[in-house]
Amino acid sequence: MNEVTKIAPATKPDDWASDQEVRWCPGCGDYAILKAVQRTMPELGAEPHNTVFISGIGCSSRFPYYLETYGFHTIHGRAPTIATGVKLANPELDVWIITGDGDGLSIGGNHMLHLVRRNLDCQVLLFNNEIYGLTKGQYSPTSRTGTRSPTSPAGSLERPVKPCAFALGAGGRFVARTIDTAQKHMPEVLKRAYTHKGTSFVEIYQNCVVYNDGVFEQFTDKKSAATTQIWLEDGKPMLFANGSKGLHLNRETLRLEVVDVVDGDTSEVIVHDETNKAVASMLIDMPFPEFPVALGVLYCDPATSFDQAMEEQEVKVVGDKVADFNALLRRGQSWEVKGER
Amino acid sequence: MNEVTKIAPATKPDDWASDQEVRWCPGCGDYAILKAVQRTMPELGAEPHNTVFISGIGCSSRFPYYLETYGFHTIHGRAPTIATGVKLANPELDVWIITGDGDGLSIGGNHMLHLVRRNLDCQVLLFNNEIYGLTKGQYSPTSRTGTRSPTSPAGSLERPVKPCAFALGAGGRFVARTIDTAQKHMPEVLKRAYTHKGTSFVEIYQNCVVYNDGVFEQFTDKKSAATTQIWLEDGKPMLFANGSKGLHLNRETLRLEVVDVVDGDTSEVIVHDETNKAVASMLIDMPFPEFPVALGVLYCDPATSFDQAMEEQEVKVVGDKVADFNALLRRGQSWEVKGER
Amino acid sequence: MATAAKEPSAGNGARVETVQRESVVVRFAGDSGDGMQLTGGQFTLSTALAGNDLATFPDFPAEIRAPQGTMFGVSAFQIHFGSSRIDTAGDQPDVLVAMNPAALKTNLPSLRKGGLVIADTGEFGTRNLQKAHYAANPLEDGSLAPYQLLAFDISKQTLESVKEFGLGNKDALRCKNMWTLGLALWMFGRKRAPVIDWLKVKFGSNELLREANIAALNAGHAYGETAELSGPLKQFRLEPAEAEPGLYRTITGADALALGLVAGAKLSGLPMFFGGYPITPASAILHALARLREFDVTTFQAEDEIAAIGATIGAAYAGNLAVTSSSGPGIALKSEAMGLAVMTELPLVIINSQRGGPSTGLPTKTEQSDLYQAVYGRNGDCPMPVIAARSPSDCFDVAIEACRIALEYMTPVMLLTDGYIANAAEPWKVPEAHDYTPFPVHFHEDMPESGKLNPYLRDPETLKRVWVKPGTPGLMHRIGGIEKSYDTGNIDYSDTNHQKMTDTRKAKIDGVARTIPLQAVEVGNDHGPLVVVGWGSTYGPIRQAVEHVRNQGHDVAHIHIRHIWPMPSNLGALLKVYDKVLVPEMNTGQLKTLLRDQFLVDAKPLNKVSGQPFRIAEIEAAILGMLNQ
Amino acid sequence: MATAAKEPSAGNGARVETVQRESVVVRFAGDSGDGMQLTGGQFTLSTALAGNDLATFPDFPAEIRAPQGTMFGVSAFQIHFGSSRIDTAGDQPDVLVAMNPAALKTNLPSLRKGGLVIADTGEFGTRNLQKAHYAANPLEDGSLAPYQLLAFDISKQTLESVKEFGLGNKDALRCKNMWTLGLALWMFGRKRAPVIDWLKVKFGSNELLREANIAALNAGHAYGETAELSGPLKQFRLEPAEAEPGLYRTITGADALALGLVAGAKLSGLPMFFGGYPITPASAILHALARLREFDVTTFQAEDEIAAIGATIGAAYAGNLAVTSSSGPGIALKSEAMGLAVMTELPLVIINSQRGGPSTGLPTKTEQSDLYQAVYGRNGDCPMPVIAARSPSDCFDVAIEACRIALEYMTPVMLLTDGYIANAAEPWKVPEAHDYTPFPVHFHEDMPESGKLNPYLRDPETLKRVWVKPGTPGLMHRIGGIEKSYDTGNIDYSDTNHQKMTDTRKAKIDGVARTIPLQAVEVGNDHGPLVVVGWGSTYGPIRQAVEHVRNQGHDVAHIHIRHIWPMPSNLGALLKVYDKVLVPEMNTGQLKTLLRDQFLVDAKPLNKVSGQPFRIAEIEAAILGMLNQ
Ligand SMILES: Cc1ncc(C[n+]2csc(CCOP(=O)(O)OP(=O)(O)O)c2C)c(N)n1
Ligand SMILES: Cc1ncc(C[n+]2csc(CCOP(=O)(O)OP(=O)(O)O)c2C)c(N)n1
Ligand code: SF4
Ligand code: SF4
Ligand SMILES: [Mg+2]
Ligand SMILES: [Mg+2]
Repeated sequence: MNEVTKIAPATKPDDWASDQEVRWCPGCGDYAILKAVQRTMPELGAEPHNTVFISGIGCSSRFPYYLETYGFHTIHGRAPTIATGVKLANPELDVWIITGDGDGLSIGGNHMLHLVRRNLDCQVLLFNNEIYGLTKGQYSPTSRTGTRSPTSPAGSLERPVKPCAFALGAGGRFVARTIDTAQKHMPEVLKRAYTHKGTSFVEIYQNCVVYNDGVFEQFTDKKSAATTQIWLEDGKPMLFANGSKGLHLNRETLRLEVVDVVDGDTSEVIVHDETNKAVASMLIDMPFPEFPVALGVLYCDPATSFDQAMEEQEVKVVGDKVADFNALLRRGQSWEVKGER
Repeated sequence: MNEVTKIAPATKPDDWASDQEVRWCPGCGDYAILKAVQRTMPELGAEPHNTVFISGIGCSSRFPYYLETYGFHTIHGRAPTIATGVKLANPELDVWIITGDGDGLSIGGNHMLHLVRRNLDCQVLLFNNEIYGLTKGQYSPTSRTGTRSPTSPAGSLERPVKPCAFALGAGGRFVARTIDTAQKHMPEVLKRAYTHKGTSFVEIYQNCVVYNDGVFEQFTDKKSAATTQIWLEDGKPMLFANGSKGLHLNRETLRLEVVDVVDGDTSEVIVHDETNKAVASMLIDMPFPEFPVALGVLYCDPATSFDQAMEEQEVKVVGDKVADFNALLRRGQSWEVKGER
Repeated sequence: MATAAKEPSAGNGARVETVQRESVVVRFAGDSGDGMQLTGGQFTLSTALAGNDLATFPDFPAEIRAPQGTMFGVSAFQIHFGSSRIDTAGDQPDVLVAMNPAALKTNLPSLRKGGLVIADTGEFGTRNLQKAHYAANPLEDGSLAPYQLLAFDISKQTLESVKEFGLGNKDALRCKNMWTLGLALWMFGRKRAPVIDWLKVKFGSNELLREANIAALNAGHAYGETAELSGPLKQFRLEPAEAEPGLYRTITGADALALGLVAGAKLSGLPMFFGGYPITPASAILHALARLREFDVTTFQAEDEIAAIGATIGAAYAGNLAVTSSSGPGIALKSEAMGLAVMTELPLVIINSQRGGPSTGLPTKTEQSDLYQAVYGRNGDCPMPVIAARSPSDCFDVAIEACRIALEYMTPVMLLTDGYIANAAEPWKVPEAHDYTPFPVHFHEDMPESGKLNPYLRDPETLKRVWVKPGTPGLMHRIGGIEKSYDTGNIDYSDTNHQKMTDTRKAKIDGVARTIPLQAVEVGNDHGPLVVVGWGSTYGPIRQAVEHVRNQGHDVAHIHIRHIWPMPSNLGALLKVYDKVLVPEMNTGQLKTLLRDQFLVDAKPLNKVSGQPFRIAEIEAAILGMLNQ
Repeated sequence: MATAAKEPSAGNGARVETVQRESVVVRFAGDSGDGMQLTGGQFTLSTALAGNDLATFPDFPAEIRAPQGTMFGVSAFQIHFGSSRIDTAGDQPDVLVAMNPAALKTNLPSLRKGGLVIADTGEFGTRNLQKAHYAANPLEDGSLAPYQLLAFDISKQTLESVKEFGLGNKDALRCKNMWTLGLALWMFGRKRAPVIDWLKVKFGSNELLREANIAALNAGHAYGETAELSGPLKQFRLEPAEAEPGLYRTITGADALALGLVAGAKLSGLPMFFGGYPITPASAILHALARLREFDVTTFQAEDEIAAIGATIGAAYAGNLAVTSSSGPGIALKSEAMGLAVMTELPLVIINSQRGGPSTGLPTKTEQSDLYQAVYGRNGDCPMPVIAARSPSDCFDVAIEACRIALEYMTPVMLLTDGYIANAAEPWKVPEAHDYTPFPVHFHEDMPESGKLNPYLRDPETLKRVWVKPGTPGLMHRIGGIEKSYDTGNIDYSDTNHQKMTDTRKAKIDGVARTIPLQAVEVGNDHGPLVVVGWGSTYGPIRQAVEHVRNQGHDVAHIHIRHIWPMPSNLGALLKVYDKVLVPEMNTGQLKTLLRDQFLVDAKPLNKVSGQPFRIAEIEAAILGMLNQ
């Protein structure tokens, strides 16, 4: 559905800002994401009145109120279900789902699984701050083991779920990862997500200044970014640290390793193939800080979207059948009771 | 928790059969699974009174009624949640979860995700018949695209979820696959699942003779099994077709290929490393019939189980604190109102 | 056929008598595999074609296909038909067809003393007798003395009748149900042609099975015709029932509901979106609609009930006539989302096909115990209209009414039906689309002067809010489950606003009473010593019971409530003029609570919670008991 | 302090007057970041230590930390204290401390005419005035004429008081709340020592902040002491309130509930399993229990509310005292699983901390609108006891009672509290464990003669079924949500059995009425022209209102119901002897429905659904209005 129009954008970022006061905590990473989205929408050639933002419940899920589009702030964890109904009822609409690590992966995990599996044509932006913000800081399914919070005073015990790994396991066809402060990269990722037909799953590392400040610092910190982040590009060797390091697949152990790139020789470095799911799962599973954090489009292998398949089947099934309602009522064996009885 | 006792089994298969009439359709694959479980329990050295089978709703979920153990036939999709409470309340119990493709992956997908992520020490047997049996044959999340059923008269549109891929994406530490009729292999898989500490996720292909008869025939058929199935063994090269074929990883494309094994030379064939997640996901994703169906223990990489972590933290936190209730009531600042006022 | 003469239990040349009857109840019972539901269905059709009024009650096991010969594997189909008005499937069968011992064992208790048992001796071997926990063969030990018995080897008869086709024994025996149907058709003087037509369609290209089944049908019929039986085998003659002229068909509640929803969509001019998740006994509606795409119906099988209602809420938001359907446990799961629909004031039809509860309960049995849940089962002050269907054909009209209310008031509406209605069939005078007044929908598209749309802009009459479809230029707005300002639609936690919105939500739903019909009295006077008040599928037995006691000279009335919430505006006044109010329900007294709360009338409950419909006699007894107090 | 003399608004040498008061209402209001909740909390403690009775009402925004100076970011804390019995946080503040324009704007409406406003002029700059939508500065434009105004630069005062510590401006200003608290302590003649102790603990090693805050506190106090202010600044003197001798502490409802549950576990001798999922305002209970592991408490944060109740059902099955907790939307999600607990007859305590609804509603506001859901919100006939807490400290006793009923009857029990009770604090006479009778649990372990355990083996008295822990040798059995045989516990769909089990489930819960106290009359006579019937957190305002009208000579009584379902056996008879029944509720009339249905009394509703507690005056007016009808 979504092609990025090449022509000059018809809207300006301000056209995408609603008149509502933004109510996030000062310094919250959500502001940066809001800014990036408002900046990107015009470049996508999207139209406010044909755009619907659907969210669940959480700080992140307040997002739709601040956009001058159609918006539905639904209930906790259920945004994917409402989005499914909206898109099936009107495939012409651009549907965006805004969710958090709790909304999308705790209470909403099942709907996320089936949304991704069905490959409904929409964009999912999952704001991962590894915490329940709105309810005042309890640990979430993405919180690292040992996270201390009101509900885990001695540290959380569970191992966190990796949103992108989950999306892959669910059969996702587009999986990407970015950072709230990556104002240069995020728009690129958003564009890819928008143009991808099907469910585009985008995890955004988002800093909660109040309850989880700095959890991502180690790799989001701009100073060390070169060595702590690896931005993937399809068809390009997996290089980072300004090309001085790369990712290599050990042919014996069949596992990734970091190798030094000596005077530009990247022969040992694997090339990013967006359609290789197994490698994508390796990239997602890379432990930090032994490995850099993989960012950008990790996996993209388009397939028919649910709404498109539905439309196509509709055409096929209905064909030139005429919808004769009175005939329908009379289907099957019936009998006449004569007047003169 | 679970070590398989080497000593002569203290129970016989019959000790594990309840007095209830089995009510599945004649010829249902569930009978075979029931038989295999009843045959295996004695060999595990398990005790009926320390064993709890917990299920959701579905034909498969009737399973607990037929076992002479503690059993809880709960509600649709929620077995993992009840199991979590049972195990945390009494870690001494052997907890088994019986579920179906609808119960465990449609309505119950979120609980399955979190059960597996938390790595609760239990065994999950997911009876996958790619259909909703009990409700009379609607397609399920594992049904292949195009499946015709009462709710998909023109064929289902969604791409199926692969239970094992889902379990891996959820962070599962033990993922295995077997077949209802594999009476030789299934007990082996069940033993591995039982001895694995943590959530052991076992998918069992199960034939629904009434609503989905023969969906697995192509690869379950004993006659062609040698070429259509590959049973994996840790540390062994991935061979099938009686050793005449094997799986090879193309170092260029980084994808699997089937290679012929010429006079026993398996150098090109990769060796199964149960701890290699990425390879496991490749095995799960292998398309049939181009590739054989991977069976046995596909992935096993133990980690602390949720219940164990809980117990350990408990000890650490409580330490030698004394539980003085009256002191608890008086915590914080308080004041005395004197009698003589 | 020659074979008939050889039939052992036949004999001494007496001619079969024919008896005139006003109504008869027949029950077919056999193994899940014996095809009793098909037999019943076809017998129903032939009965309808013969012009009798009728009501049916399919009663099948929870198990998909239980092991052969077991008691829990017995499947039964009961039909009550006659030359006068028929409202129920009948308290007690006059004729019981028992295809095996288990069927006899489980169904005999309901048979009228003196009733006729037709049994297939071929199935009464030791093995089957054991499975039915019979020590001795009941066909021989005289234990059936209180009844008339016609026992002979139907299996053998069937095998011989299809011998020529050389079917395997298993397939050949599968024709037993057609043989039996043939005999039944003969007993009631029915034509075989329509059944034969149906068999031709059913087996289509499979000539062998088609011809074999037809042969069996004919053989069964001929058996009655020619076998000169002494004793119990009678032929019954029933006059056709009086009926309004017109075109008729038989219909089940599930099918009528599906058609009614399509009608609702047609009358509103909207496409329909139906989101469901399979559950007994609600699935049939989803199945029926999945085949009606050409009527602009989209069906969506969701991952669970929450997703099902979530998707319908989304579809409603996008401008469709949105419908979701389940039964008790699934409705419970939807309750949080219903609150969202109430809060965002989106139109939605929520269907509950009630079954035995609580929890998983008795999935294949019928009950009315979800009324509390429908009216009160949500968090917060969360008013929602609730209406209930009384019979299979009534489902059609009730579905249309549910769509009308949802769209005219921008509100979710709960439609209650139950397992009995869903599966039961009755004759239905097929309406025409133009018999119903359309209720076209207007989507809001005009630009507000302010330039800012208030999504809670209301119709001063109905208080319904505007419905703005996403995609409408210039009217972008945000809605959600958090309380919103009455004046702007923005988030508003202020006390005055919450009070105002709460009052408005209540006033809007209370106002629905202005567009629903006043409550009528079904039977009897609009005042008197006793009124029996019912709702839903108790309609039949209540009506019959009331008519019986009226025929005995008692001034008793019957009021049947379709609009459970809000209630008709005249209902309170109406009830107060009766001395006593009796409320029979298949629950522990739920409508009773509403009546007492709303009207402070001393409504007395009559409760039956057994998974089985009321018998006329049970209600009759309660009425007489109450009159004599 | 020298500074005081320089203080502009200080002056003409008049000595500050001291007034005697029986009770005073003070409201602290400021930015979310101003620490008003801490100020209020400490002021509450000093008030308690001074021997006054009190009630508090923290009123904070939904936003975590809204942008500075905004109106929706205002956080307030109200305390009502006095020398006589205090039941509510007070209708109207006598003193309003407004730390910025937004705080003044949003809180002024509730201030008593003639009340005192203390405002920090330092925050009334243009920027902040705009954020509060003030055209002109209210401190200067005379718009506060109807009130007494004390406006001076608290910010400046604070900065000077902590100058010596060389804090950054931001940190220095953070001490404002302590400066203000110091002034407040002086106004009411309170000791600073306990607050200083608390500051020492709070800032511990951080000497700088600790000393700065103490200095600010002292400065504020000294300001009152020394500043010779004309006009409004008064010192209030309140006598200590009468109180039973004993040890007291202040406690919030959430903490009292947590402690009550621990007590319940102790009295039953069972370990506690608490499964929850965060939700406002229920989370506080989970937070409190998560820190009490040494009391054999296991807390589990589940993935959602369904998993939370699922896990507690599992823990109950395994032999724990199982508790789950949520608020409206989460309780809605639990309703299907509640049915399973009812069907399997497992003990469970389900806590609902009610908030404004429907749907997401007003998460941080209080309401009583989940009573319908508690009593009726499940599929099938699904009876469950429901009890409600009336005040913060009452939560302790109610929690114990909920545990007792759950265990003595093997049933889930719903405990209703609300957002007001959860956050409000009041003095509590600390009990001793031995003040309560234990209710030890007996797990069934004896082998049945038959060799087959019937899990539905019942106590003939209470009808509770046996509780058999998995792990018990020889008693292996299966339970589930499908209807089971009364006699064997095996699956049983038969009509007679379902009727019997339905009747038994109902009889068991009805029977709970035999072990609960008879309904007492709180205030007034056990008969008369009018009784006001309430439940839950309306206790305070109802009681006060009734006492007010009684003081005016009206014979009005107050009945407050703890046991919502089943109700005390004498309640019906009790209500019938009053001429009129008034039922104030923070919903649209839910208890009213129960009373009318159960007792056919003409209970008249008084409903307030604004997210705010009732004011005494509102109920008083309604009583007088009803008396004059
Ligand atoms: C049914 C239901 N359960 C629980 C809640 C309480 N709740 C609101 S938001 C939230 C979690 C938010 O976490 P996340 O999705 O990560 O969003 P964030 O605030 O971190 O952006 C919870 C538990 C709710 N509103 N509804
Ligand atoms: C809440 C709820 N929703 C729906 C159902 C109806 N239902 C029972 S079993 C089932 C699906 C069973 O499929 P599966 O889990 O694959 O089990 P199978 O019968 O195939 O073994 C459904 C939808 C139910 N019992 N409860
Ligand atoms: S709590 Fe955290 S996530 Fe929520 S608004 Fe504040 S900073 Fe952002
Ligand atoms: S329906 Fe299918 S799965 Fe269910 S019992 Fe019958 S054969 Fe087995
Ligand atoms: Mg979060
Ligand atoms: Mg299945």
